Amino acid sequence: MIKKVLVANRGEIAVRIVRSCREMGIRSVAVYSDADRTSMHVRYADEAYRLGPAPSSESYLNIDKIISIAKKSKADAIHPGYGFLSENTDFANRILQAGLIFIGPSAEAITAMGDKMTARSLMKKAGVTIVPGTDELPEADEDIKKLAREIGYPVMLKASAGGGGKGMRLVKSEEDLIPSLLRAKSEARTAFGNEAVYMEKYLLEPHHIEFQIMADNHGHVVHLFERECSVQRRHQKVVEETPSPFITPELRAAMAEQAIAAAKSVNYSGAGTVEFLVDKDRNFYFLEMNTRLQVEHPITERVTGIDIVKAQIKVANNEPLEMSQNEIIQRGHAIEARIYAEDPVNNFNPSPGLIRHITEPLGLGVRTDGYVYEGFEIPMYYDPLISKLIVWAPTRADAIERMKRALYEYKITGVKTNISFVQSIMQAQPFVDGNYNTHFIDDHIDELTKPDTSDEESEDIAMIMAYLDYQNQQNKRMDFTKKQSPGGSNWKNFGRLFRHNPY
Amino acid sequence: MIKKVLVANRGEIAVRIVRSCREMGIRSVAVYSDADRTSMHVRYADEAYRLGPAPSSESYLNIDKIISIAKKSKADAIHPGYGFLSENTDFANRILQAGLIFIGPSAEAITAMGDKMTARSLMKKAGVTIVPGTDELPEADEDIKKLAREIGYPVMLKASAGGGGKGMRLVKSEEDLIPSLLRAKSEARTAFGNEAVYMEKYLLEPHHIEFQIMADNHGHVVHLFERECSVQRRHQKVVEETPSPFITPELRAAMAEQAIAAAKSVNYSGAGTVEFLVDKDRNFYFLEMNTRLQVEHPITERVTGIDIVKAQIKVANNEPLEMSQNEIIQRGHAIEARIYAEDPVNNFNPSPGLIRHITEPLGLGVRTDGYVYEGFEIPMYYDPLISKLIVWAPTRADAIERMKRALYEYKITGVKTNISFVQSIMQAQPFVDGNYNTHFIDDHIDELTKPDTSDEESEDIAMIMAYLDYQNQQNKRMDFTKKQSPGGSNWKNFGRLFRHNPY
Amino acid sequence: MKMHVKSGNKEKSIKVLKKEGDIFTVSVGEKTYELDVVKVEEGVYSILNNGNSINMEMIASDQPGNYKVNTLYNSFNIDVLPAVAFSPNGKVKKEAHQLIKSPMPGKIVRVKVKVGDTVEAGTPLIVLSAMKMENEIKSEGKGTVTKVAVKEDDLVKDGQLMIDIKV
Amino acid sequence: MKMHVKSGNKEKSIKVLKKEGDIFTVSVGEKTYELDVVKVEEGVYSILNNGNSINMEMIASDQPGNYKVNTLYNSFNIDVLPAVAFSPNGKVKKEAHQLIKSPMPGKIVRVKVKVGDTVEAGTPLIVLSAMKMENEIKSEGKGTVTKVAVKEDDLVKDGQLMIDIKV
Repeated sequence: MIKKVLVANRGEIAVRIVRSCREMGIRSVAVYSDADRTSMHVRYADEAYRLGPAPSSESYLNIDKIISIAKKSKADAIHPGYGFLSENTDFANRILQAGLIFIGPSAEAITAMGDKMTARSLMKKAGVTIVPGTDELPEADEDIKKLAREIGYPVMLKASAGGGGKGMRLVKSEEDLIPSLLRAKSEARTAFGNEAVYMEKYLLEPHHIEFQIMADNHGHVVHLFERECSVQRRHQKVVEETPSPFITPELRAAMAEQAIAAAKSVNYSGAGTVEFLVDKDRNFYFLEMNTRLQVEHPITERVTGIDIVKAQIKVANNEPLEMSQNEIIQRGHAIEARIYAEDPVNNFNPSPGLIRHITEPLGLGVRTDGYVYEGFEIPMYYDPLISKLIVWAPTRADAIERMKRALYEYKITGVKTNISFVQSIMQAQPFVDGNYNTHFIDDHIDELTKPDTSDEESEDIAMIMAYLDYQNQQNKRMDFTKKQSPGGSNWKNFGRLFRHNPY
Repeated sequence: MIKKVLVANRGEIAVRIVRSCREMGIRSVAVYSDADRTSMHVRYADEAYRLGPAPSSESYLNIDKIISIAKKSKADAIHPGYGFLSENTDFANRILQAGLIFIGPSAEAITAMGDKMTARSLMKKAGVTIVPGTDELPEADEDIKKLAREIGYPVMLKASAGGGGKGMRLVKSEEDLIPSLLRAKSEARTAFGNEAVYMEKYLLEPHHIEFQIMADNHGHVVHLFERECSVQRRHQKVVEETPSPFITPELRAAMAEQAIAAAKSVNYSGAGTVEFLVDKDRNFYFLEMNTRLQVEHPITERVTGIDIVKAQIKVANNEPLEMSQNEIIQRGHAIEARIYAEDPVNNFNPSPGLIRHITEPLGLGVRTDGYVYEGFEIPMYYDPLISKLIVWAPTRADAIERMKRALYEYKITGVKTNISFVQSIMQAQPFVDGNYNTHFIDDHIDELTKPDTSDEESEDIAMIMAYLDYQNQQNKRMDFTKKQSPGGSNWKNFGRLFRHNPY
Repeated sequence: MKMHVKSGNKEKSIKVLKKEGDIFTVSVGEKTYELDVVKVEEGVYSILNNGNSINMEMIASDQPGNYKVNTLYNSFNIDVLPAVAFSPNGKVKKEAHQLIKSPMPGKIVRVKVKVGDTVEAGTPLIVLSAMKMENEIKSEGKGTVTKVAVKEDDLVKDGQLMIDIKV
Repeated sequence: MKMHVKSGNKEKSIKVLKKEGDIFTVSVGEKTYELDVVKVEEGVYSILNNGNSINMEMIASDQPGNYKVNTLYNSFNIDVLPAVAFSPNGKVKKEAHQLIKSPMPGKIVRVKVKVGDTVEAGTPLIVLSAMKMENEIKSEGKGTVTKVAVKEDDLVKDGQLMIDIKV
C-alpha cells in the first residue's frame, strides 16, 4: 500500500495530485527548484525538498536528485504529473530499480508510445489507423523536401519524443521547410533532449479528439469517453470539452474501440490518453498516445464522477479497476479553459511576473485547478499555465453560459492573461455552434483578439478614476498617518477614497 | 419573459442568485444598506441602489423602498432569497400589486405555511403527520405551564412566523419555561415583527430531514430528494448532507409522498422545502414548510445536476418544469458546511469584523458560495454566515475525506470562524458512522471544541516565528526603502524575511 | 540577542544562532531548529523544518510583541518580551475589579444594572445583540457596580469595557 | 484644479466639481458624472454610476501618473498630465532610432547581429526564450545596429532595451 507519494512536478498539476493524496490519507512530498521555493505545491504538500537551480535540466529533470529525495523522505511511490519526466523511460526504470513504485504505465509501454515513430509502426500492426507520414527524417535537405512533396503540403513536423506542441511546426510550402525543421529540432532538443523529428500529412479541417483510458494490472481496460481539444493556439490546447459536439455516437464507439486496442497492444496500465485526428469527413487517425495524466483530465472527471488521480494511485497499488465499462456514464457537459500567463494580442507572448491580485470564480458548477496566489511571482522558466477553469452544466449551451459567467468573475492582474481571449472564444459563433476545428483560433484570430468597442462612458470613468487615484496617492502619506484604525495597525487602506476632502 | 431581476437580499445568497441571472442573460439589480456598500453583491450585480441605514428594519425589510427601486430600475421581477422578506405575505402581495413578478409561491401559500400554527392544522387536514403541540400560547403563565405538562418535557418553543432558529427555545424543565418564552418572544419580535409563539413536543433523538420541492404553475410537483440537516448548534444548521445516512429507501419514498402532498395542499409553485422530524424509531412528523430557497439548496443541486435558482426563475416565467420525477436522479453524495463568523469555543459568539486574509478551497468536487473578500468588513447587523462549502464525491466516505481536504485549504483570518470546528465534526466518530441526530453537537461539544493536542515542535516554531516577525517589524522601515522593486513600487514586501542580515 | 517569548503559560528564551540566506538556526529553550523561512503573503510564512512544510500566519495585536499565530490546527497566543521589560518576578497585582468587557462587536440591547447596584454570581448585567443573536452577559461573582460605560443602543467593539464591578 | 488626462489618443480635461462623502461630481471634457466611489481592495474601486455597478482596477506603472485601468472587458492606458507639464503643442521629435525592447521577461538564446551590421525589415535580431517558447525578434525596417545591450544567456525584463538600430 502506498503511504507516501513524491510528486516529481510543479505548478497546478503538483497541487492537484497532492489534493487527491490528501483525500486518500497519503502523505505527499514536493520537490522544488530555486525559482519555486514559494510555489503553492511546496506550501501545500506535507513535505518539501529542494532539487536545484531554476532551469528544468538542473531541477525537475534531475533524475538522480529526485530519486535520492524519494529515498531520503521514505516515499514509496513517485507521481510524475505531466511534462518533465512523465514520459521518460529512464526515469520509470530508475524508480523501479530503486525499489519504488512509478505511478504510471510500464517502462515498455512508455518506450513504445513515447517515441512517436515506434508508436506509428506499432499501431499499424495493431490495426489502428494512422496518419500518412515518414519515419525519422534523412539528413539531406533535398531528401526531406522530396518526402514532403510525396506526402503533399501542408505537412506537419513533429518531435519524435514530443508533446505539448513543443518541437512541432506546420509547413505550408517548401521554402519554409528547412527553417522550420531547424527550429523544431532546436525546441525538441531543449525540451526533450532528443532532436529526432518526423513528418506527417496535415489533415484538412482536422479535429483533435482524444480518449481517456484507464487500465489496471489485471488486464482490464476501460475508456472514460472523449475530449474535443480542437481549440488550439501554437499547437497548444486552449479550450477542451466533453462530449465532443462533432462526433456521432457511432463514431464515438468506433474510436473508443481503437483507443482500447491501442492501449491493449502495449499492455497499458494506469491512466493514458489516445489522441486522434478526425478530418472533416469524420475519418479518424491515431495521432499518439500520451502515457500519463493529461492536462485536461478534469473535464472527464466532471462528467464521469471519477477522480482520475485516485484511480491512478489505486492501480499503482495493484488494485483492480473499481468500474466496468458499462458503469461509466457521461453526464452533462464539461468545458475546460486553460488560463495562461500570456498576451493573446501580442502573438501569445508569455507573461511571467508578479501576481498582484486574483479573484477566483466560485459557485455552482465551477472548478479551478491552479497554483498561483497574490504576491507569487510566476517564474519565467516553466510553462505559462496559471490554472484551469472547468465548468459543468446539464447541456452544452448552459455550460458555455456558465463559462462566460466564471470568466467574468475571474480576475488576475500583475501578469497578462488570456482570460478575455477565452471569453471571446465563448462568444464566437463557430464555437457556440460547436462547428470548429483545429484552425479555429488561427482563422478567427482578428475577431478573437479585437478589443471590445469601448463605449465612451467607460473610458471617461477610467480617466476619472486614474485622476482620482493619482490625486489620492499625492495625499496618501498624510491620510495614512491620520487614519484611525480599529486594529491599531494600518493594515490596508480601504473604504473611503480620501480621508479628508482635498477639494 | 423576465429580463431584469432585483435581488432583495444581501450576502452569499444575493451573489448566488446574481450568478444564475448572469448565466441566463438576465440583468441583476442589487440593493444595499449603508453597512453593505462594499459588499460583494453590490459589486457583482449589474446595478446597485441604496436602501437605507444598516438596521434591517430600515433597509432589507423596507418594502416600500425595495418596490420603488424595482420600479425605478425597471426590474420586472424580485427574488427575495432567504430570510428577510422571503416569507412575507405583504411583500409578495405588494410586488404583485406593483405589476412585478415575485419569484416564489403565491401569497396564499406563504400565508398558509408561513404561520406555523395555520400550517399545522392545514397539514392535519391534508393527512400529513404532525408533531403533537399547541396553538398560540395563552397569556397566563399557569396556563402555559399546564400545556407544557400535558405535552410532557422537554418541549420546544417556536415563533409562529419563525425560521432559521430565531425565536426558538428548547425547554427541559418548568423553571426555564417562562424566561425562555420571554426570550423567544423578544427574538421573534425583532426578527419577524410578530411575537406569537407556540409549543411542540420535543422528540427523542430526532433527525431533521427535509425534502426539496419544485412545482410549476401548471400543476406539476416533483421532489429533488432529501437533505439530512441534523448537525445543528443553537437550532441552526451547521452541516447538511444528501442522501441522509439515516433513512431507508422505503422511508424516503413515504416521506417524499407526504412532502408532495403538503406542497399540493397549498397549490405550491416554485422551490420550497418540507421539513420533517424523524425520531429514533424512524417515525416522521411534518415540522414546517419553508416557502423559499433554502440555505442548503446547493447539495441538492450537486447530486441532481439541477440549478434550483434557474428553475425558480423559469417557473416564475410560467414555464412548465423541465424534469419529470423519474428523470430526477440522486448521484453520489454531497455535504455542505456552513462557514460562520463565530467563536465555537466561546458559546458560538458571533465574530463580525475585517477579513484580513482568505484562501478559498479549490479543485475537484469543491464549491464555495460566499461573499466576503480580503479587506471586507463583515457587518454586525446581519447573519454570521460567511460562506457555504459544498463537496461532492461518489461515496459518503469519499465526500467526508474531500470535505476535510477542503477545510484544510480554507483559511479565513481577521474574524473567528468555525472552520476547525467543522473539521472536528468531520473527524467525530458518530458523524463518520452516519450515526447522529440533532443532539450531536450539544452531546459532543467538549470534544468538538477541544484544541488539538499541540505538539511542542509546532509551539516552538510558532514562538520562533513570532520572534522573527517582531524583529522584522523593527527593521522593516529600513528594508522597505532599501528594497529594489522590479515594478518600481513597493507593492508588497514578500520573499526573503530580512533584506539584510540583522544578526 | 537573547529574548524571551511566552506562549500561554510557557516561557522560553530564543536566540538566532545563525542566518544564511533564508535558513535560520534558532535555539528555543533547550532545543535548536534549522528552519527555511520565507514570507509568502502579508503575515504568512512558509517554513520548511527538516523537510516538513509548515504554513504559519501571524496576526499582530494592538500590543507590541503580541501575536496570534495560526498553524494548521492550532492557534497560539504569543508574546515577545523585550529583554529590558522582562522581569521574572514582576507579578501583576491581584485584580480587585471584575471588568465586564464585550465578548464581541455588537449593540447594547439592555443594561440591567446601574452604578451602586450589588450583584451576585449569575446576575444578568447586559443584553448584547450581534448578528441577530441576543446574548445575556452575567456577573461571574458578587460585587458592587462602580461604573456603567455603555447605554442602550450603543455600538461596542470586541473587548470594550462595559461595566466595572468592585469585588 | 483642472487637469488633463490622456487615454490613448484622446485627451480630456478633468475637474472635480463637488465631493460629498463618497459621491464625486466630476466634469470630463463636455460631460459631467456623479459617481459613488469606494476603494474596496488594493487598487480596486467599486463605482456606482447612476445605478450601474462598475469595478475598476488601477495598476500604476513606473511613470508617475501612468495607469493601466482594467474594466470588465476593456483595458485603458491612461496618463494623468500634471498641469504644469502639459503643453499641447509640444510634439516629441520623430524617432530616428528603432529601439528593440524585450516584449516579455525572458532569457537571450542567441544574438544574431553585432554593432555595425546593416539590417533590413525582417532580419532576425535576437532569439528570446521564455516559458519554454523560443521567439525570434526581427527588425521592423532597415538600418544600422548601433548598440547591442544584451548577450547570450542574459535574463531580460519586459521592456528592457536589447538593440538600438539607427534608421
